[in-house]
Amino acid sequence: MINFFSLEAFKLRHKLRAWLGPLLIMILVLIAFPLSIDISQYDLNKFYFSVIVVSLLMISFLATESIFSEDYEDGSLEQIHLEEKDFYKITLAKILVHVLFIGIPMALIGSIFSFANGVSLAEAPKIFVILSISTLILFNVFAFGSALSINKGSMLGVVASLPLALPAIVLLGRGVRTVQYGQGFFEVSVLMAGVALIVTALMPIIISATLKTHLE
Amino acid sequence: MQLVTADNLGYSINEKRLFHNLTFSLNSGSGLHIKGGNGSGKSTLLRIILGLTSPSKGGVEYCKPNLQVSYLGHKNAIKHYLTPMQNLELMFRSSALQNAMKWMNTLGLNKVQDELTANLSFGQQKKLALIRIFASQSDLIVLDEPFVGLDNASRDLLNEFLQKKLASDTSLILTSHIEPNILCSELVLSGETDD
Amino acid sequence: MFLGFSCLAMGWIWGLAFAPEDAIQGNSYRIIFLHVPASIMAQLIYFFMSICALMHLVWRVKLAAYLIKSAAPVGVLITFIALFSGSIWGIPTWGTWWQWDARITSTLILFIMYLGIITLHSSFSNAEKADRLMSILVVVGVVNIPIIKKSVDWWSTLHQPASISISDGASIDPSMLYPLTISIFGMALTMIALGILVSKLYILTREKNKKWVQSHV
Amino acid sequence: MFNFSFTDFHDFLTMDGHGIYVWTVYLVTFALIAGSFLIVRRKLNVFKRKLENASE
Repeated sequence: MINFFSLEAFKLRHKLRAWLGPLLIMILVLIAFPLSIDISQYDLNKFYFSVIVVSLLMISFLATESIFSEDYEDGSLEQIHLEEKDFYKITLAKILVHVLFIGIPMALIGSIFSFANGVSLAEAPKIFVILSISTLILFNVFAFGSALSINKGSMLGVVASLPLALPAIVLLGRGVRTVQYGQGFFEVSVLMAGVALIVTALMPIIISATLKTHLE
Repeated sequence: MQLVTADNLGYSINEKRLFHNLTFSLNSGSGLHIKGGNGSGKSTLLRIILGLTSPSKGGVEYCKPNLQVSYLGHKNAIKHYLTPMQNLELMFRSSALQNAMKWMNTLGLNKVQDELTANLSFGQQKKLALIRIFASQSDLIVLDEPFVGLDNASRDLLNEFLQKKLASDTSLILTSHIEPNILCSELVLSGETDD
Repeated sequence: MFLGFSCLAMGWIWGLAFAPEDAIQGNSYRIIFLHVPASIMAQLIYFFMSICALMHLVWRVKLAAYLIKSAAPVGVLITFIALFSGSIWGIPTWGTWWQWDARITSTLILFIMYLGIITLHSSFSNAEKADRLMSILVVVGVVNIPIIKKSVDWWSTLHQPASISISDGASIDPSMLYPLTISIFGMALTMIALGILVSKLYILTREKNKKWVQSHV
Repeated sequence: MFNFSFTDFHDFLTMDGHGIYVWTVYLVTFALIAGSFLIVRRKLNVFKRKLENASE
């Protein structure tokens, strides 16, 4: 498993476009929002979180768009199937590498921006924890979406996996609200961590079945 | 000793039948050359033997429990944004890597070792993909049109390598329009299958 | 099918004409005889599709995949009716035609899921592969159904709690209850009839070059 | 149970102001359901005819 993890990290490190692109776009989105409409700082504090949440949703979709299509197109998926007979390990490795290299930085950017908009320094790490847990959930769900529509364009992936991502967003929203009102943070974050772990454990099984169907 | 046996294999896609009741068996150390026109299902048959695709009828059994297979299909399975050197690191772990490096020199790829694979010619990319076959220990080698795009020197190299492998009890299944000068039994897939 | 039509008609007429006026909402509550059956059916159809999906994935029953593919458009229709009637009903009672209430949003998500299933199936040329992928999506999507069911209690927003919840009996008085049950029954029969009709068409199109299709026609 | 709860037919139509909503919903639903039945039935017949002259 470690070997798969290092192989995936090796591949992603060399593909700057897939790694850095989403992060830059996220920064752009978070900057563009306040510029587009001139809002008073007071209002901004109140609903800036929804901008961060929506951009997180959008960017995590963008980041996982070609997570499998590259290996599918150039035939490496077939080679893996010969050795491994199952894609569970490679899928888990891919998702974790993407979360580590793209998800966590995204959460970092999100919490920095939330800090710039009225969140005190003490609460910024809380935001970071919640955002990174939710990137884990979102990456799993959207990886499933991109596995479904592996070479048929990403629109199909979104239509299929967005309904599954929305409950996660509601959970994230609930978590963010606890930070704003300052209580109940621990319970919600533990709940989210639980959901994230279950999803991370189960989703690769479904994705591996999907990939096998594609290879048929 | 029998390595792979297939009994009345049949495959149809969207109710169109590609081939049906194919029965053959392959002993270790012997070769099987699958012939047939374009679209007669050669590649699909290979994929069924490899277990990638499940046949509509019949089945394939492997007589050896965990059979080591090395396969080269139409897709080269190499990463274009990496250099040949890095591609080898992806394919092989430490011990086999030395062996693969040796093959890279014999195939004359060491000149372009640090260039991006994307800028290599089709033939060079094919040679890089073939290293996966040369440098791996496997009981069964499956090749889909291996000779396409290779220059004569590499073709002879491949033929000689395959003969050596057949001698050392590894079996081979390949499809190729270019006649390989290896002695192997033949299986012809007729294009239109009558019911 | 005629049984379905007649049942539905009876439920509606009874609900429209004879059921007494609701104390709070006046007459606009009569839409309930349409909205509740529609949303119940929307979820039941998805539940039916997930059973077919399991059958297709586990036992490779080809017919199950055909049933999913033909039940999906019926699901789209009924979910649209549920959403449409819910929003129209919202105008007199809540003042706006669209409320970000948990139950309505989840039904909207269900609507998107139905569309997703149809688009997924139609974008693959190889039919068997499309069937299997669709079944996988349906099985994974079924997790959303309990969320819809529970969404009312979790986020206790302004949506009316379920009129007939199995556990604590009906929260509306009998004179409205009978027409409601009849129209639910009627709607179910009508949708089943429509589903059978669509699947008849779809099975024929999928198996058109098989022997039994020629003899049947 | 079966007492007609409206004073007269006119009241039945207007339902003191809410009638417009109730009726639009019922009419649209009826149109959708009946419409889909007809469309599918017509497609079925067209398909059957196509099959018949195809198999002659």
